[in-house]
Amino acid sequence: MKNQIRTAGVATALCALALPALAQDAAPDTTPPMADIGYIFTTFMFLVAGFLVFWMAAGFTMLEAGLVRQKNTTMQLMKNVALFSFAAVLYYLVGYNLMYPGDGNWIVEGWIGAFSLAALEPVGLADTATDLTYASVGSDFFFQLMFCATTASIVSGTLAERIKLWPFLFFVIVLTGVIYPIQASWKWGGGYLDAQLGFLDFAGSTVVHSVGGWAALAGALILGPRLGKYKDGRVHPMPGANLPLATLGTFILWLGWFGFNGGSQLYMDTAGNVADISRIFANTNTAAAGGAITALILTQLLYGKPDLTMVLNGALAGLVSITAEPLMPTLGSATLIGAVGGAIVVFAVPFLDRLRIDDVVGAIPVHLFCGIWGTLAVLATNPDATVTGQVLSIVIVGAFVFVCSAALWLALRAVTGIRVSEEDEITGLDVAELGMESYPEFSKG
Amino acid sequence: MKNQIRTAGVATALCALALPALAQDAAPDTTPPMADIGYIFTTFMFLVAGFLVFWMAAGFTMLEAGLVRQKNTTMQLMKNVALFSFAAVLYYLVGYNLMYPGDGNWIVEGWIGAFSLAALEPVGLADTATDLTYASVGSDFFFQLMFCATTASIVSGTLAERIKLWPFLFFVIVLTGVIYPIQASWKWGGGYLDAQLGFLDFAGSTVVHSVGGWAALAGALILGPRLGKYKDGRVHPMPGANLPLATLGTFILWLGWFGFNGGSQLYMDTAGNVADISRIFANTNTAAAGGAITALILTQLLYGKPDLTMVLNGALAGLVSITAEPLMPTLGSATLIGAVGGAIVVFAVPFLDRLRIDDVVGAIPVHLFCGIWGTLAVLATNPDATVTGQVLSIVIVGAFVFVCSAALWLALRAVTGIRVSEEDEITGLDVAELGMESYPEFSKG
Amino acid sequence: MKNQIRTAGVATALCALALPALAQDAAPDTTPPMADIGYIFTTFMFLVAGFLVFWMAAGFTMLEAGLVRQKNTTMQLMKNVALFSFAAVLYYLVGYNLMYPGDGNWIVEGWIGAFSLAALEPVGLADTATDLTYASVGSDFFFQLMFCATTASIVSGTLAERIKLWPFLFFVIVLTGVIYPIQASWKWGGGYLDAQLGFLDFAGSTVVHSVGGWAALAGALILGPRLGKYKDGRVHPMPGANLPLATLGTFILWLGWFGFNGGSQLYMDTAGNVADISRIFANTNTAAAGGAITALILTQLLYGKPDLTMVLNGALAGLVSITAEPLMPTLGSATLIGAVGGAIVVFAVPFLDRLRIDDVVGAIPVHLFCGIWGTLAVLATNPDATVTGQVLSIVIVGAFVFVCSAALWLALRAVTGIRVSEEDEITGLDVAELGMESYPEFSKG
Amino acid sequence: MKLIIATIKPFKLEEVRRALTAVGVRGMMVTEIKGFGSQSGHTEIYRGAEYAVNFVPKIKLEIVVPDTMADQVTDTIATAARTAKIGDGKIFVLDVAAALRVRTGETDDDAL
Amino acid sequence: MKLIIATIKPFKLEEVRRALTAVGVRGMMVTEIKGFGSQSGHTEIYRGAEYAVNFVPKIKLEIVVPDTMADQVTDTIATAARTAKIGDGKIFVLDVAAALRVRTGETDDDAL
Amino acid sequence: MKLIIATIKPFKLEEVRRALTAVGVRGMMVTEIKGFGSQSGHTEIYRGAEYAVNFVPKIKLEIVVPDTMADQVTDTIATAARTAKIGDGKIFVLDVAAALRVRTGETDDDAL
Ligand SMILES: Nc1ncnc2c1ncn2[C@@H]1O[C@H](COP(=O)(O)OP(=O)(O)O)[C@@H](O)[C@H]1O
Ligand SMILES: Nc1ncnc2c1ncn2[C@@H]1O[C@H](COP(=O)(O)OP(=O)(O)O)[C@@H](O)[C@H]1O
Ligand SMILES: Nc1ncnc2c1ncn2[C@@H]1O[C@H](COP(=O)(O)OP(=O)(O)O)[C@@H](O)[C@H]1O
Repeated sequence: MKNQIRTAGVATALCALALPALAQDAAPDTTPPMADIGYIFTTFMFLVAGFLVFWMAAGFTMLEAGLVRQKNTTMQLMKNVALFSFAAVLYYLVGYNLMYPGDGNWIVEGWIGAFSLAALEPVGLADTATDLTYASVGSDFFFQLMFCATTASIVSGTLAERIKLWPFLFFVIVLTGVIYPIQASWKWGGGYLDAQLGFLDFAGSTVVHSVGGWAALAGALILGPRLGKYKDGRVHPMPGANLPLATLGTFILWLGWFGFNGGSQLYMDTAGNVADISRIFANTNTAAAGGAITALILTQLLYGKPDLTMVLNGALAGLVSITAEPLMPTLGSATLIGAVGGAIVVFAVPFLDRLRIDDVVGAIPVHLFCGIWGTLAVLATNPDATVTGQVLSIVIVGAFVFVCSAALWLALRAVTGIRVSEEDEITGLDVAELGMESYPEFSKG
Repeated sequence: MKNQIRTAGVATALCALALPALAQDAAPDTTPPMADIGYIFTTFMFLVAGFLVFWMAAGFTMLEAGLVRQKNTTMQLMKNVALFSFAAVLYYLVGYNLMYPGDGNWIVEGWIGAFSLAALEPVGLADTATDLTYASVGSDFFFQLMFCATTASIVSGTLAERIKLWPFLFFVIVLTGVIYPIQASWKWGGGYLDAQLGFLDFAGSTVVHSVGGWAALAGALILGPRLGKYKDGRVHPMPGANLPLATLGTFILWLGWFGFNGGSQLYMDTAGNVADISRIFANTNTAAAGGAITALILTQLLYGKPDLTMVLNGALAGLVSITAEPLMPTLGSATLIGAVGGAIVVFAVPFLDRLRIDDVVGAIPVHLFCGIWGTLAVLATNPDATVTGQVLSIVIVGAFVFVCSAALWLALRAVTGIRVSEEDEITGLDVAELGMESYPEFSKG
Repeated sequence: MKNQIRTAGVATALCALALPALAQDAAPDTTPPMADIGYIFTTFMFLVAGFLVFWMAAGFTMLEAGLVRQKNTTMQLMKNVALFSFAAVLYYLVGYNLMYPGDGNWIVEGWIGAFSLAALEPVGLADTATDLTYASVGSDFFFQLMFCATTASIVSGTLAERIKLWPFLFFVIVLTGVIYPIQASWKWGGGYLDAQLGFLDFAGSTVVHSVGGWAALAGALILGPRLGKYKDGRVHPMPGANLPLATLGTFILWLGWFGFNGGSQLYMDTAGNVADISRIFANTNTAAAGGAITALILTQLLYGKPDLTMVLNGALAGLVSITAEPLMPTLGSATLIGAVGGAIVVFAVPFLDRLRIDDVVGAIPVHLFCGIWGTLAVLATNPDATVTGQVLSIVIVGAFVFVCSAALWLALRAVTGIRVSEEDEITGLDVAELGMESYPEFSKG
Repeated sequence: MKLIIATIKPFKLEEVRRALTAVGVRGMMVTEIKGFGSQSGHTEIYRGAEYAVNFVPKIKLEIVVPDTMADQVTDTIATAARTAKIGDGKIFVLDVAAALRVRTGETDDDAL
Repeated sequence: MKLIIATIKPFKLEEVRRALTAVGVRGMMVTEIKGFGSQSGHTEIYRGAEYAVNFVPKIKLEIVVPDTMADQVTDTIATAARTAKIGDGKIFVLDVAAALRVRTGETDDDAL
Repeated sequence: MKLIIATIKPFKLEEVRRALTAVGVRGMMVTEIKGFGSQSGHTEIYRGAEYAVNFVPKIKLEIVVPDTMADQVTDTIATAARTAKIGDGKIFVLDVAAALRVRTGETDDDAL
C-alpha cells in the first residue's frame, strides 16, 4: 500500500524501459504518456466491468439458493462457490488460449484454438513492447473469465435439488475448460462464425447464455425431473424457500449485467466508445425493466395475481434478450426487446412443465429461449446482421453444445451416476450429501 | 466482446467522423484525442456512480424486506422490483426531459419542462458535434434515472404492510413520471429555485429525499396506520422479521451513497474535480458513521439497550443529512452533521408514533426530517447558501409535493381504494394479494 | 447534481487558481491539463478500490451473522455496524496521521507518527500547489480508512457470541485509533520496518490481516471459549445458523478484495501500473479459487463430505495468502499460494479446537495463519524479499499487537468485565443484551 | 386436572392470552401449527402451475388446569377466539393423571 | 372421542392427509417436530469436529375423532405412512373428555 | 401406557435426552414452543416503544412409556431439567389408550 518510494520506483523504472514514447521532462512527474491514456481507460474499464461480472456469481448463488427448497440450500451454495472456483482455474489452464488463440496459433484455424496456460504480461510491462491500442492481457483475462463462469452458473440452477455434487463439478470442468471456450472462439476468438458467417452477438446472448441454457437442457433431459414434480399427470410446484434471497440475487445480476454488456464494448479510449458504453448501460437497464413489467402485468392478467418469481425471471429475461445487441437499439426498442423476453418467460415456464422438463429456477426460459430471441432481435436493430448469420450460428452453437453436453452427461451417468438416490433426494442433499443444513437450528434457545 | 476487428473498426470510423480534433498520426493508434479525455473521465464516473445508485434499489428492497413482518415480505419485494422498473420506463417516457428541458425548451420557463421521450446520442457519437465539456447523455440519463427511482423507494417503506399493490404502483408512475421531475427541474434543471432563489442542494437532501418523504407522509396520513399499531392509547411495536436483511440493506445503501453524492459533483475532468469527489466520499462516509454512533449511544442512554434498527436508521440519517452539501464541510463538520441526523431519527421515530403516523421503516424521519436538516445545514458550511434560498425552497418543494401527493392518494382512495381489507391485512399481503409466501416451507423434510 | 452552471463555475475557477499548468486555450474547454491526468486516474482508482474495500465491511457482517447461532445474530450485526462507524471516526481523529505522519512529522522517527486530525485538501484544490504525482488526500484517506476498519472486523468474528458490546467497542476504538496505525506506520508510513528491514507486504497479509488475527487471538485466550464448546474432553460444534448469509458474505469479501489488493498498487497513471493492477486482480481471483478448491477436496478426502464453511474459509484463506504479494506471482503460483492457504485453514481449524481456542468464524486460521503464510510466500515470488525482513517483521508486528491487545483485554476484563454472564450467554446476547431478536416472529399469522 | 387443547387463529393469540390471564390461568404452552379443516382448500398458482394449499397457519394452546377451572377456561377461550368466521378453531379437553413443577417438586394442582 | 397422535415422516404428510380425507377425517393439527427414536444416531462433521445428530425431522398429527372412527383412522395412517423402513413413526390414542367448536359452540362429536 | 408431556428450558434438551436414554427411554417427540408462565413478563423497547414479551422459548417433550416406567421417567426429567430458577417447567402425565408402531404393526407396550 502507501509506500510510495518502493512502488513508484519500481513502476517508473519499468515503464521507462517499456514506454519511451511521449515522456514528460519534469523528473518526478507521473503524468501518463499520451499513448498510455487510452490503454489505461480501456484496461480500467475492463477491471470495473470484470468485477461487476464477478459479482454475478454471487447473484446466481443467491437466486438459486432462494429458489430451491430449504433441504437443498447448502448444496446449492456449495455448487456455486465450487463451480466458480473451478471455472477460474480451468479458464487459466485451458480455456483462455483455446478461446483466444490469436493469429496463427489455432490448432484448426477458425475452429479449435490453442492449448496452453494463460500468461499475463510481465510486471510493469517490463521489457515488452506492449500494444497500447487495446487493454492489458490481465484485465482481458479477468473480464473473459467471468463470462466463462457465468455459463456454468446457468447450468447449476436448472439441475438443482437432484444432481450429485462431483459429477456436476466434473461437467463444469469440461464445460468451462473446453466446450465454452471452443464455441466462443468461433465468434469472439475471430473464428469462422465471426469471419465467415458475420454472426453478431455483442455480449453473448448466444455465446454465453444460450450455451449455458443448452448444457442445462441436455442435463435436465438426461437427469429427469425432481421426484414428485410431475405426478398423476399434474405439475406439483415446489416453491422456492427464500424469496428475499432470490430477489437479492436478481438485483445482483442486474447490477453485474452493466459490466457484462458495458464491458463488451471492449474499448473506452474515445468519446465515441464511452458514449456507447453509456448507451449500453441505459439500454441494459431499460430492457430489464421492460422484462419485469411485462411479467408483472402478464401474470396479473393470466393468473389474477402477480408472481414475484416470474417478475424476477422477467427482469433477467430482459437482460438476456438485450445482450446480443445492447448498443444499437434506442431506449424504446430496448424496452420492447426486454418486454418480449419477459413475455417469453411467462409462457415458457409452464410450457417446459408441460414437456416435463424440470428447470428449478427457470434458467432455460431465461437464458436459452431469451438468448435465442435476443440473438434474432439483432436483425431488427443492427443493419449489419444477416438472417443466415444469426440463425445458422444459433443452430450451430446450439447443436455443438447440446450434443457435447448430452454426450458428457450420458457418459457421467454411465460411469458414476449423476443422480442422488431417491432416499437422499427425499431427505434433501444438504443432509444426505453434505451433512450440513443451511438453517440448522431447531430451537431458538 | 473480444472481437477487436469489428468493434474497433466501427468505433474508430465513427469517431473519425465526429472528432477530428487532435488526431494522432499512427494508423492503428487508439490514443484518445486530448479533447476526449475529460469527457471520458466524467462519463465513466457517471456510469460508476450510476451503478452504485442503482444498487441502492437493492438496498431499499432488503432494508424494507427486513423491517416488515414476515407475512408481508413477498409483497415488499414485489413492490420494490416493480417500482424500480416503472420508474426506469417512466423516466424515459416523460421524466428526463421534463426535468432537463435544456435551454429554450421549457413549456413554462423555469417551472415546467418539456414533454418528450428521452433520446441518447447516436452510436459512436456519429454525425454529431458533441459537446465534449460534460459527459455523454446516456451516462447522464442513467445516473439521473437512479435518483428518480430512489424517491419512489422511499415511499414504499413507509406505506408497507397495508397498501394495495396496483394503486401504489400507479402512484409511483405519477411520482416518477411527473411530480419528481417537475420539482427537480426547478433546481437541477436550472429552474426558478436555482436561478431565482439560489437554492443549494448538492445531491438532493431536498430534491430527492425530502420529496420521497413528503410523498410518504401524505400517503401515511391518508392510508392510516397498520391495524393494531395504535390500540388502547398505546403503541404496539411490530418488530421487523429479518434484521440481517435490514442490515444488509443499510450497507448496500451506504455503499450506493458514494455514487449518489460523489457523482453529483458532475465533473471528473480536472484534478480539482476528482479531489472534490474524494472529499465527498470521505465526508459521506464519516457522516454515516456519525449518525450510526449517535443513534447507538442515544438509544443506550435513553432506553438502556442499544437498538439495532435505530442504529441502521442513524447511519442512513447521517447519509441523508450530508447529501445537501457533502463537499464543503470538513471531516469534523461532516461527522457532526451526520450525528445530528442520527439524533433526529432517535427522537423522531417515537414522535411520529405519538402522532399516530405509522411509518414502517422510519423513512419519514430519515428522508424527510434529515432531508430538511441537511438542507438547512448547508447554511453552516457553504457561504453561498442563503436562509431565504434554503428555507423557501424547502417549503415550496414540500408544499408542492405534499399537495400533489395527497391529492393523488385521495383520488386513488376514492376510485380504487388504496388499502387492503382488514382480513387481508391480518392474513398478510403475501398470501392475500399474491398467494406467495416469502418463506413458504413448513417442514424441513 | 446536474446544475452545470454553478458547479462547473466553481470548479473551473478554483482550478484556474490552482493549476496553471498546460491550460487549454478554448474558453469553455474542460479538457484536463496533461499534468492532471495521472492524478485523476490514480485518485479515481482509489475511490473505486476504496468503495470495494468498504463493501468488505458488509461482507464480514454477513459472514459472521451467518456463522453465529441465531440467538446472537442481532448482536453480531450491531457489533459490525458499530465497529465500522467507530473505526471511521477514530481513523479521522487519530489514526490517519499516526499512520502517515509524512516526512519530519514523526514523534519518534520511524516508530510513532503524529497526533492530529486528518485534513483533506481544500475544495477544488483551491490555493494549494497540490502534488499531482500521486492522488488526492481525500481518496487516500478514504482508501486507507477501509483497511483500518477491516482489521477490527476480523476481531469481531472470533470473539462472537460471548463478548459484551461496549468493552468490545472500546477495544475497537483503541485498535483502530492507536494499535493498527502505529504498526502500520512502521511499514506503510515509511517507518523502520520499511526503511531498515526492507519488509515487503504489498496489501497487508501482515499489516492488516495478521494484526486483526493477533488481536483476535489475544482476545480469544483471555475471553475463553463459549460455554459448552469444549466439554467432557470433546469439541461440541455449534453450527452457524444461516449459511446463505455466510456464503453471501464470502462473495462480498471476494469482490471487495479486488479493491483491497488492486488499490494497493497505489498508482494507475501509466500503462505499466494499470497492467499491474490487472495482474493483481487476476492473481487475487485465482488465489481465492485455489483456496476454495483445496478446502473442498481436502474436506472431501478427510471427512468424506465436503464442508461448505471450510470452503468459504478456504476462499478467504486464498485471498489473505496472496495479499502480501499479489503482483509478482504468475497465475500458476498465485493459485498455489492460495491453495496452500486453503490447506492451512482445513488443518488449523481443528488444531485450534484442540488447543481449546474458540474462534467462532475461523478468523485466526484465515487471517493470522494465512497472513503469516502469505508474508512468507513473498520470499518465493519477489526477489527483493529477504528472510530477515519478512520473518523479523512478522515477529515484531505480532509481538507488538499481541502484547498491546492482551494488555488491553486484561485491563478491560479487570475494569468492566468483557464477558456476559453465563445466563445471558445461554439466553443469547440478542435477548439478554439488546432485547431484540434477529428473526423475532413466532407465528406466521 | 384437565389438559385443554385449543387451536385458534394466530392473530387472536394475544387476546386469548389476556382473557385467560384475567380468569386466573397462570401458564400455558403455545405451538405454531398448521391446521387442516373446513377452512382450507384454496388453490394457488406458482410459476403457472396450480396447487392446493390445504393447511392454514394456526396456533395451538395447551393448558393444564384444575378440574374446577376447566369449564371456565374453555368458555373463556371460546369467547375470546370467536370471530364467527370459518376456521375459528376447536377446543379439546383431556384428563391429566399427574402434574409436577420441576423447580419445586410440587405436584398436581399445586404445580399449575 | 379419541385424540390420535401420529408421528410420521415429513414427506408422507400429503399422502396421509389424502388418505385421511378419503375416510372422512375433516380436520387435524399438524406440527413440525424433531423425533428421537431408533432411527437416529448418525454422526456428522462440522469444521473438523464430529457430533451426533440425535434428532430427525418428523411431522406430528393430532386428530380428534369420534370413538367409532378411531380404529379406522389409526389403520389409515398406518397404511399410508408405512415405508417399512426404520423411523416410520408411531400412533398413540388418548381419550378425549370434551370437544367444542369455537365458531358455533357445537360440542363433542358435533364439533369435529 | 402414559404420555408424559414435559416443558423444559431449551438449553437443557441435550442433558435431559441423555438422562432419559440412560434410563431406557427409546423415543420421544420434541417440539419448539413458546411458554407462558410465571417466568415471563419483562418489557422490551423497539424503536422507542415499550412492549411486553409474554412468551419465552421452551422445548416440549412428549414421551409415551409403559405405566411401569412413568414415575422413573418423570423423576429423571425433573432431575435433569432442574436449575432451581423460575421457568424450569412442568411435567404432565396422561393416560394413553393404545399405541402402534407403523413400521411393524406392533401395538401398545411393544410399540414403544
Ligand atoms: N378433528 C379435528 N382434530 C383436531 N383438530 C381439528 C379437527 N378439526 C379441526 N381441527 C383444527 O381446528 C381448525 C379449525 O377447523 P375448521 O374446520 O377449519 O373450522 P371451524 O373451527 O370453523 O370448524 C383446523 O385448522 C384444525 O387445526
Ligand atoms: N416412546 C415414544 N414416545 C413418543 N414418541 C416416540 C416414541 N418412540 C418413538 N417416537 C417417535 O416416533 C418416531 C419414529 O420412531 P423410531 O424409533 O425412530 O422408528 P420406528 O417408528 O421405526 O420404530 C421418532 O422419531 C419419534 O418421533
Ligand atoms: N398450567 C400450565 N399448563 C401448561 N403449561 C404450563 C402451565 N404452567 C406453566 N406451563 C409451562 O411451563 C413453563 C414454565 O412455567 P413457569 O410458570 O414460567 O415457571 P416454573 O416452572 O418455574 O413454575 C411455562 O413457560 C409453560 O410452558
